[in-house]
Amino acid sequence: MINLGYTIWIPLLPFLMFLLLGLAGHKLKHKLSGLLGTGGLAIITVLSYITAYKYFFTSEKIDGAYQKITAFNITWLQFTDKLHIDLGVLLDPISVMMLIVITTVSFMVHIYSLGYMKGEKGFERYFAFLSLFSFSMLGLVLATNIFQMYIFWELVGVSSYLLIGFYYQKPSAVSASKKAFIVTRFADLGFLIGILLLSFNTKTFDFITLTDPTGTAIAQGSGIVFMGLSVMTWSMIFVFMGGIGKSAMFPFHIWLPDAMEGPTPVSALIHAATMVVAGVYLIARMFPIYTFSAPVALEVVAYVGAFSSLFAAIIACTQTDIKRVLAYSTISQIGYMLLALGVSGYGGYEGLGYMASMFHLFAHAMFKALLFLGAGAIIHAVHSNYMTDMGGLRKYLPVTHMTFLIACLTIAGIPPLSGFFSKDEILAAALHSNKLLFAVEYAVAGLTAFYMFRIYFSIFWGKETQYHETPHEAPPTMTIPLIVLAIGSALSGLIPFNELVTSDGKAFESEIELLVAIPSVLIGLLGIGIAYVMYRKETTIPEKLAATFKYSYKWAYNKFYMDELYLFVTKKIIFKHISEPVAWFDRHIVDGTMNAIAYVTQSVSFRIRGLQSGQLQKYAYVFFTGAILLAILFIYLWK
Amino acid sequence: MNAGIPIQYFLILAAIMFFTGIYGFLTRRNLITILMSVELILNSVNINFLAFNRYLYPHKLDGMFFSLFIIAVAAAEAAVAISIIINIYRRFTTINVEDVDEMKY
Amino acid sequence: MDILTQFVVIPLLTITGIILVKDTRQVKMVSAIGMGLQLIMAGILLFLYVSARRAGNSAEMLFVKDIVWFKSLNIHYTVGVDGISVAMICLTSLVVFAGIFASWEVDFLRKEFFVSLILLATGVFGFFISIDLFTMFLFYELAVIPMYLLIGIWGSGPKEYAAMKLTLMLMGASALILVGILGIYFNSAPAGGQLTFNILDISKVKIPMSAQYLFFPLTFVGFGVLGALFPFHTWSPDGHSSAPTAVSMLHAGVLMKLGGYGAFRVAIFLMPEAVKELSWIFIILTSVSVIYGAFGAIVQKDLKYINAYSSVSHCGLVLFAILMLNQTAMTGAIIQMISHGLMTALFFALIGMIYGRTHTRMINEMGGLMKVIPFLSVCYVIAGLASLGLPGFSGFVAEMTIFVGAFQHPEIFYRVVTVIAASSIVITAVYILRVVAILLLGPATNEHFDHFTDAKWFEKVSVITLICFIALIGLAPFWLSSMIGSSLQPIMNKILALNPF
Amino acid sequence: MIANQIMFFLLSAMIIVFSILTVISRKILRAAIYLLFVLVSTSGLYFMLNYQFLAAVQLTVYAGGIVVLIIFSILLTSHISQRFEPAGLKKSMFSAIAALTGAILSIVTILDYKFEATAIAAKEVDMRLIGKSLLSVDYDGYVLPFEVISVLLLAAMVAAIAIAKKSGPAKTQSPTLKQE
Repeated sequence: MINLGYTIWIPLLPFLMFLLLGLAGHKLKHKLSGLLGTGGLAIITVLSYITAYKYFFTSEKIDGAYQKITAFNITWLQFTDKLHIDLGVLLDPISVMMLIVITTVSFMVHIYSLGYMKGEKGFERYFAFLSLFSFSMLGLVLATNIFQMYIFWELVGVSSYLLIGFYYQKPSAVSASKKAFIVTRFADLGFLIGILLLSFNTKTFDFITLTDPTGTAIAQGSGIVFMGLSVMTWSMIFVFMGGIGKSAMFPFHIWLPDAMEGPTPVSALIHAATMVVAGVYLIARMFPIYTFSAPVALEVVAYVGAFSSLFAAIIACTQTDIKRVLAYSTISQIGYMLLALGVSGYGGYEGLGYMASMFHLFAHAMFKALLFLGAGAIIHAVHSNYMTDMGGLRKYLPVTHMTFLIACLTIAGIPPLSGFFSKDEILAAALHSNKLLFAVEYAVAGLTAFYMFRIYFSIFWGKETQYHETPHEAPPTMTIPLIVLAIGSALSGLIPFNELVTSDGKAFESEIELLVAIPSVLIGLLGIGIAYVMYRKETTIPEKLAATFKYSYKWAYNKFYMDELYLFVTKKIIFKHISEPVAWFDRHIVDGTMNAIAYVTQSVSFRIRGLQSGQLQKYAYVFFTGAILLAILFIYLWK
Repeated sequence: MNAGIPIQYFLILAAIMFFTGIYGFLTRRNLITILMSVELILNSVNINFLAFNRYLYPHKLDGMFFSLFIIAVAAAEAAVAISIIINIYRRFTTINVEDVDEMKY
Repeated sequence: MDILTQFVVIPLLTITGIILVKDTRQVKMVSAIGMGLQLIMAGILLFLYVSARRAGNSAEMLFVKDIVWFKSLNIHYTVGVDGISVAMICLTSLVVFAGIFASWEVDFLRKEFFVSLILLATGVFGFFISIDLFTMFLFYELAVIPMYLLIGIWGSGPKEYAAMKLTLMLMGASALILVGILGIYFNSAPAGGQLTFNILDISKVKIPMSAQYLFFPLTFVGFGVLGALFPFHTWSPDGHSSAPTAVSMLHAGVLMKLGGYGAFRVAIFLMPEAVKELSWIFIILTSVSVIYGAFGAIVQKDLKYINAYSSVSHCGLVLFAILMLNQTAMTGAIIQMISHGLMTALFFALIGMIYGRTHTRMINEMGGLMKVIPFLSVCYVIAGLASLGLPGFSGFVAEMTIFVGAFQHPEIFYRVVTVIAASSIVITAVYILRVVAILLLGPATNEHFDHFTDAKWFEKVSVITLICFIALIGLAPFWLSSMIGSSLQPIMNKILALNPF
Repeated sequence: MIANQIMFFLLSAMIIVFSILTVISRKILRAAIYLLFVLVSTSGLYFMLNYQFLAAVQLTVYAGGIVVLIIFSILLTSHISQRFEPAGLKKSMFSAIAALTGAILSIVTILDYKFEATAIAAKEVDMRLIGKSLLSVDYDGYVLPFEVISVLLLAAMVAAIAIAKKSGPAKTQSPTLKQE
């Protein structure tokens, strides 16, 4: 057994860094605090790579399968004998993979931020929050039990809240952060209910016990049926609700586009590469339960994923804010991952979807972070988020241009870049299980290529825009991460995921299915071609098209009015029709009752106080007649 | 001395005197006249005490002593009451009982 | 003198000291020293308690001291503590300590203010150490009465109205409690023998069911009023909004806990059979409290109202959990009491400090305070995050313990209600973030605010003390929950004997 | 009809008549004089009951002390010539009804009750006995009430002085005067 106890430092180090920067940050020099944060990340990145190496290449396999290793575990809070929250480190293929993803992207984002955030007020606060986020996200992926996951799930939520609202004097950022937190919080309620149901049925939180395909936890609880579905299915659907929220799937996707109010590196790290895939990770983590005890819930996962990916892709085609386009693209790609999980089986080639999903997660983290960071560099150069303000930037920003192009090609699924492999495997998995979803995914692949190249052409080609000040290439702290990530997204397709990250830990054979791959590449090229025609030069085709499909364009442009729907629900229903009546009820009915009691007492006392007139003779009269009446009563009547 | 006079005579007399005092107490407005009514009431009680003592328990002196103490208390009471009345008069320039109603509500 | 009695004696000595000093400036020093000493004593008590338990002392109550003071009714001055009381004492001394510093700038009738404040604290300490029902009730009254003066004299807004309302409602409640206590007393020896007020003795007998049916609701509602049980919570918004800072802190932080603690110690502990039968009524009421309080908080405009409703919600959760008759949920309830006590004290301290600068508590008249007074604002955000149950702070530990515990209930009704109560975490997030967004974030709206100074040293002492302990419980809850859990053994044994599930 | 009966009826008539006059007279000084007559007649009744000492006390304390006190206070507070407003009709009606009811009730009760005359020989009440009883601590002793009454008298004396004294804190308080 290899010693992996040091892995506890991987999440702890950023936490210490957070405390240091959070408590003493304002006393440090800006540069120093930035370097401290980045340095901490560098250390844990190295640690993660060492861990990955150790885990994948030196740890012993049993029966050809990677084992789940609990490298560290302490009981944090004891509920009952069986139920307790532990904090620990669980290493298995997906958590190690996530370690690589998170530390790499986070490290790149840290370096990038050194340049991007230079001179911003609250520089040290920014790095403190980034460290907090890294800590939470690492704690989430390394969780040994579902409750630890929930804890860090909340913590990533709050660090996302803090980072979205980083520019706290900007009202839009404030409301976006609020929205993000509350929407995900609502989803987390589902997660919590799911955990409660699960704990009631299986009496354990522990992942290893829960996900053991032959264990008792899966066998228990699947028997009880409620409203046509087993309780296990219900609990898994509730757990997935948490995933929907965090991964911004329909119908909880509305927070993600708004979250782009945060600094761009944050969007790259949290809202593209790491936190938003937590939902996918959650399903992958609980996968055995889904496939064995709650197949219906898994179907739900697949359909939610598929629908969201199509829905978001359509919206992405109409947006003009490049960060929003990327945000919808993220939703779409996460939909892909969920779909892949949803159609997957367990073990061997059946588990192709699982593997593909993780593969895509990995690749997506790289290229989407790259896209966001590229977008950040562009925004940094032109001080605008809108495509309409850009054009012809390829001359000014050569490095950004090249890396952005690589990323676009990757996401469009052009071989031999990584997106091609992962997408191809997802499509293959879908083909084997559900033709409808497969068809949807083809359409989404085309749309993806289209909208990505739409923004690519609009930004770097298109019309020659006049700028107030000539845009210039970003400093090396920003371009180096771009180049590293570009290499990563180009080459990560070569990683043999089918041997490393599989549903049951065992390697299996998978190869490119040409029947799936060739049409998908063609569709991607078709999308690029259309985008080329429409946006390579300044043309009027987009306007014409928009005019032709006026209503559908308008709906898509307004994101199918989901925001308005939510506003209606929150402002009109919750605020106007629940809270205000409650407050009114409380003040006027409940409190009114209390006041009424007081009022009645008071008015009665006002009435009867007239008896205390201060007139001595009246008192005497009453006293005297009373005495006489009593005398009569006792002498004559009380016989 | 009291031969031929039944005890009831004394008691009836005391009762009449008592209720006359009560009537005065209830109708008079002047505090001093109210005080006088009180004296009437006290006197009627004294008569009762003495009558009971004389007719029913002639071998004891309790009734007499009670009367004696009542007279003493009446004297004290009159002194205090009159000093209060004078004080009231000083403050309110009236000793009409209906105007002295500060102690209400 | 035994250690527990010192918790009553030290405040009384402090009061004497306050009365004796001539210079009013020394008053707060004396108070701070006295309450600091109290805090140290609480620490010593905690240490002694833990080491006694480590040493294997498994008595139900430790440091028991018994003095008869009214023989014919068998009323004793009996003190003793278990883990729960120790935790509550520590909470109280913390909050009082912080409260002293939060009222550092009280100028009007300063001496009288601190005397009343510490008198109130005396009552609370006495309440938590008593295990004789009558003495407990006596201290309860002692805690409630100074509140009237504190709000009525040093309050703001419609203070007389609020003080009167609060005191009348709490007095009404104490009438119910008194009837309940006497009822228990007269049924404390169903097999004949000496009647007793001693909780430990009463807990060993089974009070006849007919009496339990009558007196359980009486005591539970009586203490529930203090714990802001719907629909008897309306003193809370008015009272809190009118009370001066330290009083709000003490009231929400400690006095409301008297309700939960009393309901647990008297109503639940002595009459578990009736709880089993009648709990569904109160479960409904308390879950209404939880949701209703949270919804009520959403649209409020006054900061103190928001926290008052939030307290209704959180304290509802306490009462909700103790009714579950389940060790985990009850542990959660106690932790929630402590956690809410610290959080809400922190909230009210901060609100008082903000009010001291802006002279308004209406959130729509403020904005962008983060830029002006960053320290206080960051603390407010921390308090808010703690209140909405963020992991790493005490609120999360408490709420999760309650929810997990309550959800283990075998009957589906209780589990459904638990889910409903759990949904309050979302609503809590809504109102907390609403306040944070309007009050602290966004552009600075009022140029008059620009010259504000950030927290002074005494304000920092007050706030940091509370935050440290909130975070401490949040980060390392294990020792607290195990201390409380082991103290719940007696009642759990009683309940399990009643109905094993 | 024997002499003492005549005497009794005479005294009774005086008491009743002057009592009534006391409470209905509209001139206050006259009322006081009527009261004096009542008190004197009452002492006559005491003589008839053979309590000479008490009769003497009655004369000195009441007639000599209290009535004089009353007259002085009348002189301090009222005009002699002032005539009272007669009591309101309603008030006097109700008071009269109450008083009459009470009187009738008492008289009926007195007449109903059979008083049993005792055969025990009367005790001779002489000054020596009274003095001894007053200071005795025996079964028939009255030393305790005697002491109490003496304390009371002292207290009353102090109180009367204290209350009637002109200055004092009562003046300095903000007067809620009803000055017409």
